[in-house]
Amino acid sequence: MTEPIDTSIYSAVTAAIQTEAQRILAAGLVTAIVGYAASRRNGSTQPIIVTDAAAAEKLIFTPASVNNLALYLTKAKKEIPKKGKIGIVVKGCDLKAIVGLMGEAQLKRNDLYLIGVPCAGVLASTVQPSTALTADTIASKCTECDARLPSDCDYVPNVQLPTQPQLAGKYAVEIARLEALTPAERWAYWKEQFAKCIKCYACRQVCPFCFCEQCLCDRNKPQMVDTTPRPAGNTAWHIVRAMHLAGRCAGCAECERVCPMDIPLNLLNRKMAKELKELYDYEAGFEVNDKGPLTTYTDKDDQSFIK
Amino acid sequence: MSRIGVFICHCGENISRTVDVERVAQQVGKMPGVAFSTDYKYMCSDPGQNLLKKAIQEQNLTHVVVAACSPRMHEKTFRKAVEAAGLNPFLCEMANIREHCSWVHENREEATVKATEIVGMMVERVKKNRVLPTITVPVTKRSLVIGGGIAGIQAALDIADCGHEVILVEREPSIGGHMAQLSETFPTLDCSQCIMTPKMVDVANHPNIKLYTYSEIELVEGYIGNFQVTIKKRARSVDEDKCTGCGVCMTKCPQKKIPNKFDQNIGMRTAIYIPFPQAVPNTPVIDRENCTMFKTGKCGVCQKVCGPGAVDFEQQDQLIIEAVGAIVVATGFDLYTIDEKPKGSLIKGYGEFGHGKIPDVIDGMTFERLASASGPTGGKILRPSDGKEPKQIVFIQCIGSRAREKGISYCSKVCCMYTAKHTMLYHHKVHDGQAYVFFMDARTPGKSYDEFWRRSIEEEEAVYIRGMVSRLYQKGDKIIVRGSDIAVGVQVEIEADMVVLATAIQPQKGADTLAQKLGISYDKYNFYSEAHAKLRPVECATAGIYLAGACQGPKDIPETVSQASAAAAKVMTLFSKDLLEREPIVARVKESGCVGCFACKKVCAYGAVEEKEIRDRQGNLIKTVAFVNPGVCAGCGTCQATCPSKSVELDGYTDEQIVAMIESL
Amino acid sequence: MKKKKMIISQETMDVDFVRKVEALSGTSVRRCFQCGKCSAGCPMATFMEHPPNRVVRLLQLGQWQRILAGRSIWYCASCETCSTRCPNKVHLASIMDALRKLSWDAEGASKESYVQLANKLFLQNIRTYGRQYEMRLAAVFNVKSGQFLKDLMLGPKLLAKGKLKMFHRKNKNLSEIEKIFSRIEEMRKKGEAL
Amino acid sequence: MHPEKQTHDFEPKIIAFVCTWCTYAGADLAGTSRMQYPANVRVLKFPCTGRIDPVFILKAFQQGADGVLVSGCHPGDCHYIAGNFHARRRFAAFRKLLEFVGVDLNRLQFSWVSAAEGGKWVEVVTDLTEKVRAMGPMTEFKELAMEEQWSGAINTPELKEAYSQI
Amino acid sequence: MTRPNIMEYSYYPGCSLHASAGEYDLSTRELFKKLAIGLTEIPDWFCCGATPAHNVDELLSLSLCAKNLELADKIEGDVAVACAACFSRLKTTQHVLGESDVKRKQVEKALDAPLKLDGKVKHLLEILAKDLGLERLAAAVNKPLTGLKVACYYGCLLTRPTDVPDLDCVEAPTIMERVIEAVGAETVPWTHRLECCGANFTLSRPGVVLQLTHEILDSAKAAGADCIMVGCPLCHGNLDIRQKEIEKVYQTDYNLPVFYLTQLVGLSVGLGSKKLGLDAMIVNPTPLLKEKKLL
Repeated sequence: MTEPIDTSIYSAVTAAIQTEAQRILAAGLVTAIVGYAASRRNGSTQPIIVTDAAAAEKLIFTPASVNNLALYLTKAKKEIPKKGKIGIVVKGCDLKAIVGLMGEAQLKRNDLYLIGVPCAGVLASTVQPSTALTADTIASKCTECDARLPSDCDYVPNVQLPTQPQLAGKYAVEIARLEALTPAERWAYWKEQFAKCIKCYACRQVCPFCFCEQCLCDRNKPQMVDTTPRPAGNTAWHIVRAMHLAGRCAGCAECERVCPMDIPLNLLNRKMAKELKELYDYEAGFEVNDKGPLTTYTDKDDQSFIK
Repeated sequence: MSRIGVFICHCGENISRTVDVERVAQQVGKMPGVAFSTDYKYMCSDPGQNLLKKAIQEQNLTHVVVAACSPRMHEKTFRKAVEAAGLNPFLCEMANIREHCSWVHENREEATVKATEIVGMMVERVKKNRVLPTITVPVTKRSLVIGGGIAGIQAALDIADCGHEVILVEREPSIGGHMAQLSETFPTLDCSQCIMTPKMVDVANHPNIKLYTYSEIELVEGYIGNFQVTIKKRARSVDEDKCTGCGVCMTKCPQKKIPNKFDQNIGMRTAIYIPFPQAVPNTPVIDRENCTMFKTGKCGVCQKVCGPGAVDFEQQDQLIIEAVGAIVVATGFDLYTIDEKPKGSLIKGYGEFGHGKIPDVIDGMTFERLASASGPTGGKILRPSDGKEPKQIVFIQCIGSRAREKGISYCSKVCCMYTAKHTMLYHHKVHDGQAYVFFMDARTPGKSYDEFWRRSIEEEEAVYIRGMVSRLYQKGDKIIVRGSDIAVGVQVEIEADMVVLATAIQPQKGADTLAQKLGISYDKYNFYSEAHAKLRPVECATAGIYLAGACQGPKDIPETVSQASAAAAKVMTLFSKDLLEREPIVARVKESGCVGCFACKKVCAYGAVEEKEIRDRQGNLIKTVAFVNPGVCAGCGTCQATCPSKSVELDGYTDEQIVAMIESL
Repeated sequence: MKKKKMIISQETMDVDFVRKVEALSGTSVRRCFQCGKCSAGCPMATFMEHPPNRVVRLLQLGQWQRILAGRSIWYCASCETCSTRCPNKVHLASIMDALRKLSWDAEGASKESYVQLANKLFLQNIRTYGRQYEMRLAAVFNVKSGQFLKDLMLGPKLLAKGKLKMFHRKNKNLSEIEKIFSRIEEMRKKGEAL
Repeated sequence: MHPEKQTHDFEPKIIAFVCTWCTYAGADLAGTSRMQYPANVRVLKFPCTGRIDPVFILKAFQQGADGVLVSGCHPGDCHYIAGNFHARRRFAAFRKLLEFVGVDLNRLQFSWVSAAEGGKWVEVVTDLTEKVRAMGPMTEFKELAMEEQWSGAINTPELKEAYSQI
Repeated sequence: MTRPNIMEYSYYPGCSLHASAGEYDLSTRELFKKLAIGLTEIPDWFCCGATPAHNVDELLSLSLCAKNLELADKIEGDVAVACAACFSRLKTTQHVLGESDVKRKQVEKALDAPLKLDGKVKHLLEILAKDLGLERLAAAVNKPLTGLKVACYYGCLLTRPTDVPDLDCVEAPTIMERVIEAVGAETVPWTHRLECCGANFTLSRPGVVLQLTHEILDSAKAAGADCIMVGCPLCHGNLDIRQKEIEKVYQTDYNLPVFYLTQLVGLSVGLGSKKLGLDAMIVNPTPLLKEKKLL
């Protein structure tokens, strides 16, 4: 299964991003652009905020461009200018987060200039950034990607996406495996996973949707969730987190990427997405919705579980 | 540190028979924070309440738990007693150890343990209770009535008679609505205008009613007791103060062939016109689309002949702002037409009946105008196409109604009765004619209604055919009606001279737009939704707005009048106090935590959540947060359960109180 | 026909049969409120002993035997006027299709209709030739129905106008059509399809 | 007249979250009708099922509940127009989440009980109590609460050795 | 027309066009050639099953149509259909299989192949009125049918059922009128445009057919039509072939030539009698066409 994945378009994409960035910065269409730049470690990238047309050449796109930059528009926006439009380089998965944030009044389309990236996939967090992209090294989320070509962007480089090898959806497979287990076996699985948690809250920090000023789990009047990194509190935290993201998370999988303890966090999110799709035919991130699946209802919703 | 008083009621023997009340009192007395714990035979009796009051004062209690019956029974009683003793009533809670314990369990030990736990749970809860001041909202004692048909007129007169000012807004040049168009009314066959016009005159002359005709609602702001309404008063081109209503302008107007909407477009009117002779106000209006002066700039005959100089071509639309405390919506209905509808529309027309292009296929309202003594034919039933008297007339019921294929699945409620009336009117006017009615079910519940329908068959000789019509088409000067009689099981064909369709009742055009302005909910057909189908049928979920008449659903005249009076009574109830008091169980936003995702706003069924901008001293926008209007909030708490950061909290049911209860168990 | 009294009970109302009709036709029988518009517009109603609305009524009562014993379903022209005009979106034409399909195996169903014979020959023609062979269809029908002289007048005229072809093209992929027929038969045998 | 109480090895703790307008009133009706049901249930009153946060259910389990009941007005009967509709979606999702992390959904019951359905209240409570009783105590959350931090890792032989050397 | 073929269709003639309705097939091919619209006959198409198949065996009917759609999928362009019955069946199949998972699975099994149902099925009328457009059609006319009064006969299946063909309004369609008026003819309003001719019973119960067709012909004649235009070989069969018989049985005289729409439109763009197969018509149209100076 080490089938290589064609990422030859990335150089053309990089060039196109640079040209477009230079154009819009020079023309004053945007005051800054959030994108990826090469990092010190071999092959790795890091987020960069470019405010000068001359610096546009720093922008790149590679299989190591893993971050969801949407974060820099909301929670981590200290470094971006307060005035004017902001340009941002987005993969399809990142765009879904932006779309979700628009639906929750956190972002306005008019304030953004979206540079969409045709994406063949990025690397998993477990491999070195210089590794070649193959069916083995690709991030799990990319195996289930349905938005390789972001839509409704202001600019998308005109390149032909190469055809992809058929990849088995890693989350779908894992969800199916867990669903086939007994509740006790599932409990054992998650107990072990949650036990690893050190409550570093990196998952919360990196999630574009955890934008609350004060997290419910940090409150102590009342203390809804035990804050110490012990099994009980850990379990509660992860359940609350999954519930709060249900119907909103579109699967950028940043939580899972940054988790130092390798807890399969996105698995919970994907499971909830799957259920909401089945229950209410709702998929997050495809269009700006006024209401999510859990802030609306119909009088015909399923109630087979209610006596 | 709280000093909680706990009072365990025996309820005679109702509780003490299965619960060892003394033991409960003893056990609970040991709980931290409990300063006083006792049991008593009847807590709700006067001595019981006095015991409570005395204890509060003597023991210096800060919170009270009464363990007795269901709070649904006596919560108000004990909160009042607590208030009389000088404590905030919301610092008192009840523990239900009767309905939920002593009455449903027989084992004394088990019941006693459970009762102790229930009381303990309420003790933990009451510790977290906060002082909640009763919410008061000032009430502007003026009301707005939207729609000047029989519903609006009745509501306006009732409110005005009680001494409160009413603003009555009507879209058309005259009030009167559909009832003014009718010839006779069922089940008594009294002339509609004879009973309607006196009411219209009453409105015009009432000192407490301010009438805006030819006007529409532009904007509604505010909430119960405190609405600001912007009304757009369209230019009449005639000065209402100067006009004497002499009508010379109309006799001289050269444009005489404009179809009159009031007469269902079969009668004609002039460009400066009043829709019908008894119009209120009796002030003409210039229809600018058809007026020669407005079209070409030349004419002005009306202006020249007007003695008082009332005609004013320069008049402009006006915006008027009125402050009111309550709104009655009475916008009424409109009739469905069988015309071809735009592609993709929810409602479909009847191609099989010729899409409304056969001239002698008319609707019920047109028949009313034909039958009306003041109508375009002077009360003679004549065909629109050639003015001949129809000798074979076919009535078809349920056109559009009860036809989900056409997009409407409800029953329009009044058609069975008015069709029966039509057959009678027809029989009275065309003695040698024959009326046929195609129907599915005759729905005639109502006082003297079924008798009325039977009369049309038994005495007025209408032939009722149980079955529907599949197709209508013109053949020569006849209309071929192809139907079936399902009782006999045969196809029926009638060569009719005229066909009258009992078309469905739909809400007025633009009902949805008005609902959005008012912030009230409506169903998929645009009928306005009442707050509760059974118990609050005249109130909207949005506080301070009430419904009257067919805008809420198909209704006949008596029902409409009843609902209008009921709506007026609701308005008067609201106006009976200067301040609107309500329980302070409402949601509040903690602005520091709110990030403005407005999930709360999305789930609020009452539209109580508003957006509020927070600015620094220089006026720069810091953030936009949610704000719950306490006058509008109903206190369900759905917002809090939805808020991810719990930055909105429902007083009386805070997370702290609930978690305290869970943790006590 | 002498009308038998209808005994109505849970036993005599064959709900299972009605469910089959509903599954095959994809339409609900219960929706009908007997307005009679279908019968009013049906071009064939005068030929039927049970007009269309009554066919639905009998189904609502689970009395399919009464329908199938008669000729109503075989006089339906499939013009879909009923379905088009039904105020309740009851697809009556599909219900008729379903009833004809179910009459194959139903006890006491009317079997002798010419329409059934014509249908049968039509389908046989497809199975054998892939397409219709009108000349053969007409000829065999006349022979089988014992009406040797029917439409005799028309024949020569049509031949002269080139409207009846004595020979016709056979499809090259006839085996495929045979497979479709046999797969469907197989599915029915296994109970995978109605 | 008073029958001897049946003795059981295990008395489950059942916590019920109910809305005040329908289910609480239904439970009151069961009382005024003197119906009998197991004494295991503790009722928490809410204005509306719309107010019930999934965290409360979690908290109840953590607090030692063996079964949780959530009950409110039938669809269309909500005193607050749509609170129960929102709750229906919220809990439809939440129960799927709990199921996925391994909570046996037999311990979590949802129901519509109207103010007129005293009998249904008794039935729902009795059924849940007996079902949970048969399942035995809900140990999962209790065990979590008992465990020290890093529980998974403590079991590795390396760490055990390291600990024993301290 | 100087433009190259800009429109390409796969062509499903249906059984009748290869037999009794040969002139419909012929005139269609000639007309489309003249209008520079490409038609490629689907190789080895099968009978759609028509009414008899769905009458007694819906699954078979769906399978046959699905098979034809699969065959059509191999050819570029939307599917052009001449016969109203075939058109209705193919569209119904797409609709039913799109709605019902159960039925789709059954048909997949019967075909032993994945279904290809996306191709757009279009009646010739749709192609002329919508794809080509009335303006371009009118521009191609060199012999306008001035003075010819046409009764447009839709029959029952062209616009039905409501939720399937989106050809035109189900109850009050005008597409035939629009097409034929675009080429210069007059149309008459008449009452039986959408009544069923009973084609299903042509073979089995000709008596029924005679009665229904008689009413239709009566109505057209009463409306003052010179001729009838149809878009369905089955309607044509009853109205044209049986016309003399009806005249005899009902003791009337119609003498109403029944044209296929492609014949009349073909006439207007200058195609001759041979290319339109006018000699195959039972009711001789020559006197009428000569009178109107169209031949």
